[in-house]
Amino acid sequence: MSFEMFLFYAFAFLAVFSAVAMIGFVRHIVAAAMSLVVTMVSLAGIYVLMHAELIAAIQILVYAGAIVVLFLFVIMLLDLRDGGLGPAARGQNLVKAVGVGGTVTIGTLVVASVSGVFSVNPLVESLPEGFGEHRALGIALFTDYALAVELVGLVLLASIVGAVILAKRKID
Amino acid sequence: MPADPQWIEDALLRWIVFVPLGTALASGLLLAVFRRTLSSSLVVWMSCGSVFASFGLSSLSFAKLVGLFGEVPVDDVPPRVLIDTLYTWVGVGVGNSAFSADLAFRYDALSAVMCLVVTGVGFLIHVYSVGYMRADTRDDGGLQRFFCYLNLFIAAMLVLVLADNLLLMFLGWEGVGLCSYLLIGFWYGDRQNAYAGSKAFIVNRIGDFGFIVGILLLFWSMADAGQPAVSFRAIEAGFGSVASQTLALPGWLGGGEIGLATSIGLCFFLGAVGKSAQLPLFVWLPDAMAGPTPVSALIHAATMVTAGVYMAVRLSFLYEAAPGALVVIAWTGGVTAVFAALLATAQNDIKKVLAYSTISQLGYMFLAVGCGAYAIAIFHLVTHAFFKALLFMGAGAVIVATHHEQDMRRMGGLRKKLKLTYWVMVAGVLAICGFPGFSGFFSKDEILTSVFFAHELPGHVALYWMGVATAGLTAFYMFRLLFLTFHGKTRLPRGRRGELDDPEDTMMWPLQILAVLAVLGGIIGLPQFWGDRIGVAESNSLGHFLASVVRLGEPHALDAGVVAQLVGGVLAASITGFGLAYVLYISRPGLREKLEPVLGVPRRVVARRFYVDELYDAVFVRPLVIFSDRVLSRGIDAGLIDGRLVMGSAHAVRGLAAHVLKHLQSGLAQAYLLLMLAGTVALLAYLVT
Amino acid sequence: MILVVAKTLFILIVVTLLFAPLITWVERKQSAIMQDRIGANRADLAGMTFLGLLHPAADVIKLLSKEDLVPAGANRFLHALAPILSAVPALIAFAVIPYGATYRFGDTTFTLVAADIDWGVLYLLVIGSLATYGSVLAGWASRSNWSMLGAIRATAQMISYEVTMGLSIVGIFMVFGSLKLTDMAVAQDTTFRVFGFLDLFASLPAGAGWLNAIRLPNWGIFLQPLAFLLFLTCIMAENKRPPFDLPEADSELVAGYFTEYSGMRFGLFYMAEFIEVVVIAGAVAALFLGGWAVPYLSQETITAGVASLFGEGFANLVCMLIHVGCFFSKVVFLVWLQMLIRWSFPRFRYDQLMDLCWKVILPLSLLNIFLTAAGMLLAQQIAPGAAAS
Amino acid sequence: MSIPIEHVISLSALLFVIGVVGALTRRNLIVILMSIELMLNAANLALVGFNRVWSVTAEGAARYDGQVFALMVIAVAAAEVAVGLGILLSLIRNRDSLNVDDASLLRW
Repeated sequence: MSFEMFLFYAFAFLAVFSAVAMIGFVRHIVAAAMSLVVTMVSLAGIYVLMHAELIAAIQILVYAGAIVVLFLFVIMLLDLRDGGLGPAARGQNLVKAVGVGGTVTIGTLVVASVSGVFSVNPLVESLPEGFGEHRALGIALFTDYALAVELVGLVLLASIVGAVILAKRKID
Repeated sequence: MPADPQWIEDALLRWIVFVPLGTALASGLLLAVFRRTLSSSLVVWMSCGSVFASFGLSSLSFAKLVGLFGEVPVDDVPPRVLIDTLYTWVGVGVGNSAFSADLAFRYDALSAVMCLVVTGVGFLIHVYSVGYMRADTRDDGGLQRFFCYLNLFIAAMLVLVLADNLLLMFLGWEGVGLCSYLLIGFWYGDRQNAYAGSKAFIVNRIGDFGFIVGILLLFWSMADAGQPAVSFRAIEAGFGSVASQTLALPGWLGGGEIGLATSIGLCFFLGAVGKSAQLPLFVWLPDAMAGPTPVSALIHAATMVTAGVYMAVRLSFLYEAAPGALVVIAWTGGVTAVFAALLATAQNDIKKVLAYSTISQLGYMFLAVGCGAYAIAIFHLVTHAFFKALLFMGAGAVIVATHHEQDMRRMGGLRKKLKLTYWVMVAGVLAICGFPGFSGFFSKDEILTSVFFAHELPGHVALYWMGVATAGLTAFYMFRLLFLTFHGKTRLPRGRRGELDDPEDTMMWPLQILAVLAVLGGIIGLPQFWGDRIGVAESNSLGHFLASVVRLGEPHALDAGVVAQLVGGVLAASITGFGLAYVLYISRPGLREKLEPVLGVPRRVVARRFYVDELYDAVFVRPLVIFSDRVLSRGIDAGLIDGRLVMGSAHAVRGLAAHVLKHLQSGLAQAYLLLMLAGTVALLAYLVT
Repeated sequence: MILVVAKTLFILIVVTLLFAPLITWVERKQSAIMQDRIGANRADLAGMTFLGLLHPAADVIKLLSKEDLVPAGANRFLHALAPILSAVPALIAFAVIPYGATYRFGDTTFTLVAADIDWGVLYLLVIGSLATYGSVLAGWASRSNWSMLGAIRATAQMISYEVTMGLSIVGIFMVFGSLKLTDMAVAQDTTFRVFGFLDLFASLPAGAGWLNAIRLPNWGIFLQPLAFLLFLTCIMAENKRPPFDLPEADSELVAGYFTEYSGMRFGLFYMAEFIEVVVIAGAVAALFLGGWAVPYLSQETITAGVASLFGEGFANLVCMLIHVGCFFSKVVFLVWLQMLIRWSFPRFRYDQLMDLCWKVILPLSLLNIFLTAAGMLLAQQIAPGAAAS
Repeated sequence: MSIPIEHVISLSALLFVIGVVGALTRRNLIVILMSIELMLNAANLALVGFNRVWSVTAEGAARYDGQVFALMVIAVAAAEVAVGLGILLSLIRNRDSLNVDDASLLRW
């Protein structure tokens, strides 16, 4: 096992572990949020392994640095002293059902990977110079995907307006 | 036909139309969009000024047309046509099938005459309207609206007469119809007025239907012959190739074939019948008197109703190829003339008398068209515009002076009070009755002469005598009107007898100008015969002028005997009519009561307009209303569409929602999430397999 | 590998062991001077105060020897984690800041930066965003109202200023065309003609050629003066130092989010703050003040000049020393500047703080981006290849 | 030696399923939002992974469809959190509860 593979499995383990912790067994919602951060940072590590450095940076900057902090801010604003997780999950059958569903999904994937669906296009070992770096990705963003960027800007603007209106105590 | 005309581009033409249109739009948009009104004096100045400017521009163009600006005299060059192409209005197709219609104005002799009449008489009526609307006691506040409509009408009428192609002409045609509708129902607060407006519009639609069919038929046959065109120039050039074609008549019309030109001509004539209130579509015009009197003068006497005549003359080349259509036109005109004159004798409303008189005179014009005497039709159109506008406005002056009394039975003896009005009315009456030397004398005389000599027309003798009878009837009802209104003792209600006087100057001076025109207007078309008698070298100048557009008939071989016979006949009829009126209404009023039992039934029939309205009501209106109400509205709309389709589908959806779908709507976000997931899985499964 | 470790260690030692304690001393002395008192003169060793230099040492001893209290009901794990989460970002942030150029000694070449990554500026922002967690968790885990209020304030303040901080330096990326800090430093090692922009409009008239001789270092502060002001404000607010110290406002919240900390955990927060002061100074120096660059003396000039006398290897060494010295003197200046600001301005009110961020800095940053873009576009249109000003 | 794409996708699927389970079983609105974030992350991972597979065009030029898509997802996630937390705040304000089942007024 190469160092790269080792790192991947380490990050993958961390990500899955903390994801399960988040929905499963932490007792406090802040801990859940921190678990989510660990997942995000692990994923960022995997992105770096996959030569997507800009995505990794933005993953941390946006997810860990802004989104989860926003969660924490709201949690603290609401002052959820008692752990904030509310009544225990209802409908254990649902858990089982979805658990079965998940297993089936993964099983399918495993079968698919064994059957070679994913090896249609083998991994390219020699990547172009500067693959995944900000410059190349930036050029792609502002040439081929300029419209998408504009649209995402519009979505963000709409969400800002929506959030402001929702958060206002009284609409005047 | 004269030689090919010389086409001259002239960008000035568009402003003839645009100046009044702009004024109308300016105040109209302000009114409609911003609910603001300009001050009334500003509106008055703007609208009168714009029409006057339009008149000035028309005169200028006229001067250019006849070459007054130091150019080569008109005799030495082919006749000129000014043309102003704004842009390509409609452009479709490529190659052989390409067809385009320009938004273009054309100013030839015919347009020039119409244009000058419309803007000139229109300007006088505008000025008159200022006084009339000011004296109007109805507190409507609609002065701005009124002048907006009036200007819009002028613009639409100018589009009609200046149009270079059928489509644009149709635009103007519909535009004047719209303005007519708006102005008839101007005092829409009164239900009857609004109803009259609708009636005018609907009856006109019948005619417009014919017009549209005519346009399509013409275009279709021309396109079939490989010459798709709508401009008059192109139609005239290419019509010869299709003129001889025939159309198969459908079986229920007895089969057989009808000439294409005839059928097209009849379709167009149907439009003219509607617009010019000929039999059988005349019923709207008497009701149109519900509008303000200046409107009656401008639209329903002087200009719009003559659009049918104008159109027929404009398409004279088409009618030349369709003698069958000309027969129909002539007979329609003749019958209408005598019929309407008959009806006019029994009317008591001063404006309705004039309305029927208008119908009758329009009948004369169509009679002239039917004889192929197009220039004479236009000549009568012009003189009629002068004296009928004069008469209407005089009647309006009377109405204003008597505080909106329109029933002649309650007038009388106004001669002493309304001196000026009386004299201008006398001028108008003499002109319409064809008093020798007055304008009507020449034009009517020319028409009857043409009919007399129209040997190719079946029954032209009968038509001639109908014309003579109409002249007699005209003299009768016009003098009846004059006597009932101005002579005898006053029959006004006591309360209104007080300060009776001529209306204000702004109303009177247009009347005086028109009186002069009514008296002297005949000069422009002075017939050759009379010209020779009084030593005028080049008489019938209007005819010569129009010769560039329409065919002038061969000069009739007139000698003094024939003329004496013709003139004598008309004069005798007129004098008979005058005498009858004098006897019945001045010298022996008592005779009327005695005649009452004798003439009871015919008189009542005439007074009720031969029950034409009732007939239409029973034959067309009521069955249609009943059918619409019972079958279409209650049965199909309310029952089938509303009840079954609309409400039924709504009920079905509601039932489905209430009993089935609502269980999906649990209000629990996670249930929705689960459904979404299931849907996604299903979609994925479908995509994978 | 060894080089990397050496460079890292060098930075860590210089920053943590040299600068941070020194700054506490400087701060005390400077505040004392500014407040017209003596200050930092009590700790003595056999009567000798060494200008108060013994105070940092005394502080360290005190912190190490104090009892480490954890409030009742606090989340012990997070309580212990928070100071570490606070200090680590501050420590690792310096990794991308170059404190020297690239030098060649015989066959080995090395660059004086711990990690020369391609997206260095982004790295700084990433680290800045992660630094939030220390304050947030500290406030949360302490189970104290003061801490909680401080943490809430810290969260909102840091998220807000992160956004504007990122936007305020976009102009710098645009001008230098890179996110890499070493590239930027090299680019700043040159000069530009102050009146060069005149070329865009017309050629200089004869006799005005002396204008071309007026040159300025190609530093961010000269190219992007507005960005400099905005960035300095934002990054200081991000560090929660006065006058932006709302989260720890001692007159309102005792000590804000670290009220419930004592001993070495408190010391970590304290140290993190001072390290951040140095990091800020380093980042601002690298972005705006030319990093290691000596004004008007480019690396080639120095190397060539010294090499002509003493040989190339020695020249590189001298050059390296000069550069490192230059960089750290800039850092010291900026640290001093931050001190000056800290003791000169009164604390903001919270609404003023937010207003400043969203209503002043954000629009100005956007304006700066727009103006920079317009200027660069103009320069490209008129004189392709000319440097933007 | 690169990471096999099968493993990346499996990890992505696993994380996604964990997110689904969280979103379906927890009643706390904040946790549900976090689970949704987790699902988005899982999708991002798959996108970046596939981008690694199809990283060059036939001509040998780099292509970034997956990474760009991932960036868009990140941006949309930020928007979603802003609105989601706004909704959460107003839910607290109106219902004094973070339990999604308490916000079930909108039903038949």
